[in-house]
Amino acid sequence: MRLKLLALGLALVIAAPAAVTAAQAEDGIYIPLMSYRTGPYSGAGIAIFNGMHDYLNMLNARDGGVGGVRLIVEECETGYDTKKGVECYDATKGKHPVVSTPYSTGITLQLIPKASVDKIPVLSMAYGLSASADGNDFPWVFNPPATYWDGASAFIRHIADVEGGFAKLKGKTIGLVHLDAPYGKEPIPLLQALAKDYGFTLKLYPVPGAQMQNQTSLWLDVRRDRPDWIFMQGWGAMNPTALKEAIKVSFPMDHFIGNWWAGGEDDVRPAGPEAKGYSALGFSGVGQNYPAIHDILKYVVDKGNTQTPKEKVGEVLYNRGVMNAVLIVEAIRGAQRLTGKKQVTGEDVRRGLETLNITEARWKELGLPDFAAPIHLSCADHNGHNGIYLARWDGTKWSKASGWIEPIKDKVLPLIDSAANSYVSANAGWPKRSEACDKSS
Amino acid sequence: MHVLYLIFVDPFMQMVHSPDLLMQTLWDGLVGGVLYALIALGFVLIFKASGVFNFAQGIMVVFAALTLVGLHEHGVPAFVALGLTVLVMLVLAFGVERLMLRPLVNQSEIILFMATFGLTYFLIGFGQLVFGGNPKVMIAQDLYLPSGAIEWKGHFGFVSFQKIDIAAVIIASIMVAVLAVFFQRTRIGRALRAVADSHQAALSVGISLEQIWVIVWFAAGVVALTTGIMWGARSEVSFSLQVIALKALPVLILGGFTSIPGAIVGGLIIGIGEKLGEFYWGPLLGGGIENWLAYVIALGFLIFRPQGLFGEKIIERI
Amino acid sequence: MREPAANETALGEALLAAEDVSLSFGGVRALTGVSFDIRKGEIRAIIGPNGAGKTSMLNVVNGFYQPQSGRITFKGEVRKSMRPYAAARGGIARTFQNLALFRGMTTLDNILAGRTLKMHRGFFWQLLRYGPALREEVEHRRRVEEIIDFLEIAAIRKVQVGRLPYGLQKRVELGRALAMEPDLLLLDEPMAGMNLEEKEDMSRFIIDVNQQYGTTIALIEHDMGVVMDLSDRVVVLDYGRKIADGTPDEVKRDKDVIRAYLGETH
Amino acid sequence: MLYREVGQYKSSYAADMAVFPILQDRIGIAVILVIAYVVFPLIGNDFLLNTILIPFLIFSLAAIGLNLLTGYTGLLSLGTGAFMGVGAYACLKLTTIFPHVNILIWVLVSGLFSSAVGVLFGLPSLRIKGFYLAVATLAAQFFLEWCFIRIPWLYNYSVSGAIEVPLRTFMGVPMTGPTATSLTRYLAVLTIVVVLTWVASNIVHGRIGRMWMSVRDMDLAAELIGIRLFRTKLLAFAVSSFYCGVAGAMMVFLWYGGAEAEVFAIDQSFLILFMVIIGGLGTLIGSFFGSALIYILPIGLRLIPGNFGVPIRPAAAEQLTFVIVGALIIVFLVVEPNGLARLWQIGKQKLRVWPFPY
Repeated sequence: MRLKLLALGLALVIAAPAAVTAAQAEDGIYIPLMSYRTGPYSGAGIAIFNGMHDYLNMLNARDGGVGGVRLIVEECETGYDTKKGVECYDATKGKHPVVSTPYSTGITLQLIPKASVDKIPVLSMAYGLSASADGNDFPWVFNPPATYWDGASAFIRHIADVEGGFAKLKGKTIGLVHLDAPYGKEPIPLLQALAKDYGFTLKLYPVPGAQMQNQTSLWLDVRRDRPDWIFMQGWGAMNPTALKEAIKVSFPMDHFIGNWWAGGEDDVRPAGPEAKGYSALGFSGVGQNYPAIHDILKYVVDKGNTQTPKEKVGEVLYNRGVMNAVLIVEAIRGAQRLTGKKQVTGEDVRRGLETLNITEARWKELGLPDFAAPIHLSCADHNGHNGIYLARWDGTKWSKASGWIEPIKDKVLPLIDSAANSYVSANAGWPKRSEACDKSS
Repeated sequence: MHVLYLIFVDPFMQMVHSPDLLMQTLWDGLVGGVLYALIALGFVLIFKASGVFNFAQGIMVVFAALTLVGLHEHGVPAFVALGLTVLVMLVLAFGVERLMLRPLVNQSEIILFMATFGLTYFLIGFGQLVFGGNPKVMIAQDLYLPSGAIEWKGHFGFVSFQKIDIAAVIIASIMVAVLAVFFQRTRIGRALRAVADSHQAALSVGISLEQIWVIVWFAAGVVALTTGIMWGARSEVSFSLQVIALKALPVLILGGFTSIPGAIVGGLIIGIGEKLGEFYWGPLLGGGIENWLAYVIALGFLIFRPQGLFGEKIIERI
Repeated sequence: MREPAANETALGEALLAAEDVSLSFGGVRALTGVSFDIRKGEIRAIIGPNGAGKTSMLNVVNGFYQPQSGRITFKGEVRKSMRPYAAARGGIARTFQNLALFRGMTTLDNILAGRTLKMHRGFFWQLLRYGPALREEVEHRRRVEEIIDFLEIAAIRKVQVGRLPYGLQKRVELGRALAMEPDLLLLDEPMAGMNLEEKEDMSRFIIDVNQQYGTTIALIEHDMGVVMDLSDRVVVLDYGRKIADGTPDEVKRDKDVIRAYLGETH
Repeated sequence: MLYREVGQYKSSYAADMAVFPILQDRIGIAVILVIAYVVFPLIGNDFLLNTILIPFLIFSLAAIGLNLLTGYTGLLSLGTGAFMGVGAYACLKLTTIFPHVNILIWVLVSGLFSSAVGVLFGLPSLRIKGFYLAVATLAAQFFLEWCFIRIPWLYNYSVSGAIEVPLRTFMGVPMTGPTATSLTRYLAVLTIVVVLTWVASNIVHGRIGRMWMSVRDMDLAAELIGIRLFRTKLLAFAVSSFYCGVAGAMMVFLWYGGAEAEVFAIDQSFLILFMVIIGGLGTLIGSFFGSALIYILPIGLRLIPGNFGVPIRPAAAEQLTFVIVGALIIVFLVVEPNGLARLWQIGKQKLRVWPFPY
């Protein structure tokens, strides 16, 4: 009995991975989604991957794919765990994916070095390594439409507007509540530089990963220091807890602004109506009022081809997933145009991404008018440093509360440059860019 | 010199200068401590009666809260859901006894400890499978838990007491009192204590170990549910809560594995200690020390008193 | 009754002397002002009713308990108390009333563990298990095999001791103590729970150890017959006090002993 | 009756004390080594090498490290992840400061740093035991994790706050960094694991191993045969942390190629503890079994439904994996509390008398 168990166990262990290598090749463009519908950050993950999944499936249903080729969408569950992410990457690599979307800074960092070797571009939409915006050093990595530094600088520009000019920032205290992890610490160098330039004081309030739901003492610090503004680089369960604590110390909500990963419905809902007035950065539209989203409802949701409940369509993170899918699809279209092939490869899609140009008119064509700021990438600029807007929570839903705010590019770009340089020098032997540059269409 | 000032003088000056912040810190520490104590209480109940170091206590907190909210999401009225959840915890206790403890009887402590790891994994997967993995909002209003705050203003500033925190402290106190009465006054309670003293002795006076195990695991489940509701109402119901549950370990170290008063006092010491430490001394180290401070407090304590606060001095015999 | 003549001349000066030793736990007194000595080459018995403090006395001798007062002279060196490591180093070995074997290890490993103090090859040779370290292992293995032959436990060499019957475990424990090549061997009820045949075997081993290796032995035993047969001198404890000390014959006749001990048990 | 020792006589104690006294075992080991060194590199694709074998070997080494401490010396540790982290960060610093020294040397040396830290956090073992000590190691876990995040010097002030693995070559062949192939990394990992496993086996079969096991089985008796408990425990902490440190350094440099501090979080400690317990406390081979079961099985579970055409959502598969692994842990403990290694022994015993039932 015991032996049979052991034998069974071992057979399972050996047989399973062997079976993978015999992965079936299907006709179509293969897009693996590294999703996380489980684990501590599943709240955000579920919405994002629903959005991506539904948009891509909608194209399959409405247009029969992209350029006549079906999209094969497959999810691989990472649980936001780096180990499983790398495993997913290796497991799907054999099926010739055209792009990888790791959706976790940890996994992105793993994939950046592999991208050029395996010829699969990494599209980390507004997350990952800020320095990878530099296309000369990172030809295979793309992080449009904005980096965290763009986000933080847009926040500063916004408060300067509210306060009445950059000069008014002098003497102000600005707090940064951030997850105590690489992602959370990302805006620090930029804010420090800006603090020096504009004469405000930057106070840091780190939230250790294990303390996400236990922030009481940190908010007491806030109560003691009374910063004028707070910017939150938060994630997952940290956000609702922070909001509740902020309410507790009666920090004014209209002076509390989150970055784009602290602006989902699930982030604010637990805090209840008192969170009214809190705002967060965003770069993709909210709500169902776009033709493309209607198409999703029509072709996918109403047909029951999805896990998304109807009322969740159009939520902030859902729409962000849609936007991510649009970027992928537009890159594929670009690649098809550039190569004349229908069945494109990762290398082609890299070229497609490098020539990505979604104008205002194009957004409209796509059925997403004014959904996001125009995105224009180039060989040198893999990010675009696009406009960001402010969404405000009115107690029940998010709505756009500002026009497009330009990042403070002249502060961000030098930082990107030096960060890219230091990455390259730390990674001795980092390959020089050898990829040719295509003309943008 | 300046460093010494920052360590030994400045924090105390701050305490004197803004007593409102000090009082707020103490209150928040107290509430945090009460919740740690509740988790530790679950550990102690089980350890006392079955000698199992139940690593799954933390996940039981999440699982219970998730079941409650999940049932409510499926349209079950709040109080019915509450009752059903209690029932689920009872089923869980039965399952644990039948499928885990009984086959593992007489195994070494570490094997039982590992088995509770297995239980942890199982509950994480099972909970998400049934109710979905996304974080949920505790149904505080439906359970008539208060929200909002009472602010106590004085000429020195203000102290804010969240109503939910006050409720947490009161409910925790009631819970402890009920448990104490249960242990001291009822027949089952006395049987439980007999088991704690000696399994053989308990067997010889005709107490069924199996029943006792079911009862303590059920009691620990109810404690977990209470903790889950309270903590869930303070932030949200999600699996990241389990890391905080680990904080119960230093609490146990301070209080001893078998002492209910120890769990409470230990919880308060850890809760208040880490808040004071983080608030007044944390900035010196750049903050975020709350993550390990509790463990270091416990460690320092252990070196001087290895048997815990309320544990008896261990005389080793050979 | 053992022939005393052969040993009388061999009995030398005291190997170990305890003077006025008192020990208490919290408020409970385990030993009060106990003095006695163990002479080189003798078999010394410690007897007394349950709870008389016999095991506590052995625990004091090999340093497991530190007495509150009194002093201990071992090999001419006077100290307030012993420490376990110093005792082992000084050549005191020990078996236990309730067995203290390394249950997860084989018989061979248990006895080899007894040779730890005699093995000196350093850490880095141990990593390689080659050259000097291997030669040392082999050499000690040879010594251990002698002990295994002596105790007639060759058949259970590679069995985990936790799975052995009680009598054999007792023997392995004796083997482990012997492997230390002690000057003083403390045996705490070596025959407890044994049947007659096993007791006879064990008695034979004890006498052989004493005579072949010249090891001094102190033993606690309840079986009066065994005690009277084996020992050269007997010390009697009762309620933590010494009530008699002398040859088996003297002790047997002692009024206090009869009242306190023999009278009750017989 | 393929597996039997009858007729194999030993003429010296040295032969009898060999780690594999039976001929068939020696042949078995040789076959495994040939498969590992020749067959896998020939047939292996990236998935097999990079996703299965490299991590399997690294986890096995970490499990051996923890097993030396928990299985052999009886000291429960929940800080394995942090000790692995110490190795990884030490390796990064060493290769940054001395870039010209072979990276594999630094991988091994970084284990020494981990040792030192391990000894430091092993100091409380002087006074405390059992679960209490486990909590002390939790203090190490959380404190070190905090250090990895808070001390920018440790990650070379990189903006991402993560370890970025530079390219290092050995005789012109890239060993680490993006251009190092799975095969080179696999061979490097394999060699280190084989050598260190051999060393671990030497240690546990010799005097030190006996001292550790004595402390584990009955510390008071161990003291009375002249084993200095404190030193022995600290040695166990040192050697164990060395193994964990090397495993951690390999994990980042030869597997991930870059990592955040989160990789060394408490989950990692638990995972390795599972491996040790499921594999079998106090056995080296069990560490390999445990690592295979805990690491590879979930991968298999995730892949099976897709390959057999069973429609199951990946998230549900992931949750099911948790359920199954959790249930498996309990089932294994119920069926064989001494772990897979014990099953292996029973299997060998069966083979010995095969085809007769007894």
